[in-house]
Amino acid sequence: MIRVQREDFDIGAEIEALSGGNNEVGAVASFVGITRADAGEGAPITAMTLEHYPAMTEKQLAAIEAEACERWNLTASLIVHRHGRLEPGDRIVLVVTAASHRRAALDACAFLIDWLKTKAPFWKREETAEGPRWVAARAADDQAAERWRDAS
Amino acid sequence: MIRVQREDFDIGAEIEALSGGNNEVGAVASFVGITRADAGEGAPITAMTLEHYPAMTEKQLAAIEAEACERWNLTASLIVHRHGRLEPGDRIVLVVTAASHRRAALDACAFLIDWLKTKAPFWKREETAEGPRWVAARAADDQAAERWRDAS
Amino acid sequence: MTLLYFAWVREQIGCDAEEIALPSDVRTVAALLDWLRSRGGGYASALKDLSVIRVAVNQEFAAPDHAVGDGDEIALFPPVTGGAPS
Amino acid sequence: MTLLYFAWVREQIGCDAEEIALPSDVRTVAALLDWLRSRGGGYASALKDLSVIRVAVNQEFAAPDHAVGDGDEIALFPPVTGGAPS
Repeated sequence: MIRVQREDFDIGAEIEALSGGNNEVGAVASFVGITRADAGEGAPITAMTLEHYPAMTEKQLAAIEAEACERWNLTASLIVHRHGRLEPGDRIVLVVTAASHRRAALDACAFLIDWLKTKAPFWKREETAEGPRWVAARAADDQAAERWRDAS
Repeated sequence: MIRVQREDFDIGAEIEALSGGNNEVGAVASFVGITRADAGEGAPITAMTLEHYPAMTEKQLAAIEAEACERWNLTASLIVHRHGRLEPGDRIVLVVTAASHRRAALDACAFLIDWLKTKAPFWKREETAEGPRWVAARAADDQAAERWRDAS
Repeated sequence: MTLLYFAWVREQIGCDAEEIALPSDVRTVAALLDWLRSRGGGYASALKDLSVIRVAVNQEFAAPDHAVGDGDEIALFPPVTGGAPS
Repeated sequence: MTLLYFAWVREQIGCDAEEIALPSDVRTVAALLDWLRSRGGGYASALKDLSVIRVAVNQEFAAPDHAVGDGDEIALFPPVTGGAPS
């Protein structure tokens, strides 16, 4: 299941909704990304705006999630990604993966986060005391996503 | 922080308590282990009792957590482990790790779960239609924990 | 053809979407970028370094030799920076 | 010395804890296990295969040659099966 939304999310409720009542689920891994004041390269950020391309985001997130579900035989999975203006401490993204066994849940969760970081069509505009700036893509992130290709 | 308790836990509240208000936290990974009816080798289990050695459990969990916090430079971490009688669908264990970056949070969370699985002094007694049985330790679990030694 | 612009490409071009009638000799992504650049102004400045421009045709990433046609939705944007924290 | 038993070791021996006065020639974990086994009954059956017995001295895992003394808390139990799911 994927959702791209402006609103915040409730981690406990999302995990419960995904895993509750399914007796095959033995392991639920989750990841929450949070806006950091020192996320940038220079001056501390006071806010960040995530812009996206809705039609492409939905398509790509659905494809990523389907790939993870098949590869790790997940019982259920969820990606919630926020867009719009976020301040330090605000949640950005939630990934939840449920499986029978812990290794599948943990690996699929790490895979999805690496993928979201590099492949999802989001762009970050940071606000700082020195003015706003668009964040440039980083080569290290592409490498983190690529290692999943090597491992397959 | 570690807690060994009979009571269930609230995942969302635990994550919020651990990561809220700390602007260094950019990544929170968590893992929830859940009792499965088909967890055993034979007949489906109707319930499972986790026995432990409280003094040793506390000592070992504290040592494991301290090792993870140092190795991955975690901002905060939490292990909640239940003991007593659990039925299929009941939560068993929660691990939460918070860090500036996603890789540290994800790796530390996976490390702690592998470690808990093999090294914490818990014993499982399963109840099935064929009667109760004590679960035997599995070599595969020792290997999963050992890979963290190789990687260090 | 619908053109969509995102992030600083949108800011430099000065709009987020426009409908254009494609000249008949513009049949690939590369030719489209050249043609847009020839319009000057914000187009020329946004597209002066194509190494930082990514193109999607109908919501899929497309290479320079990818075909483009009148019914397509074409998006121009910088390399994505994702949402997950580093 | 305090002896603690867990899981099926506890069930077979028939109690979860006992205080014992250690014979003066029992100075290691291995000697303690031999001595307990010599008491017969539940001790002999619980301890007949030492490959599935683990020992902790004062809450730390201890090898067969580890020293034991009167003030120690010694726990006997099967290999741990953990709580996290497989």
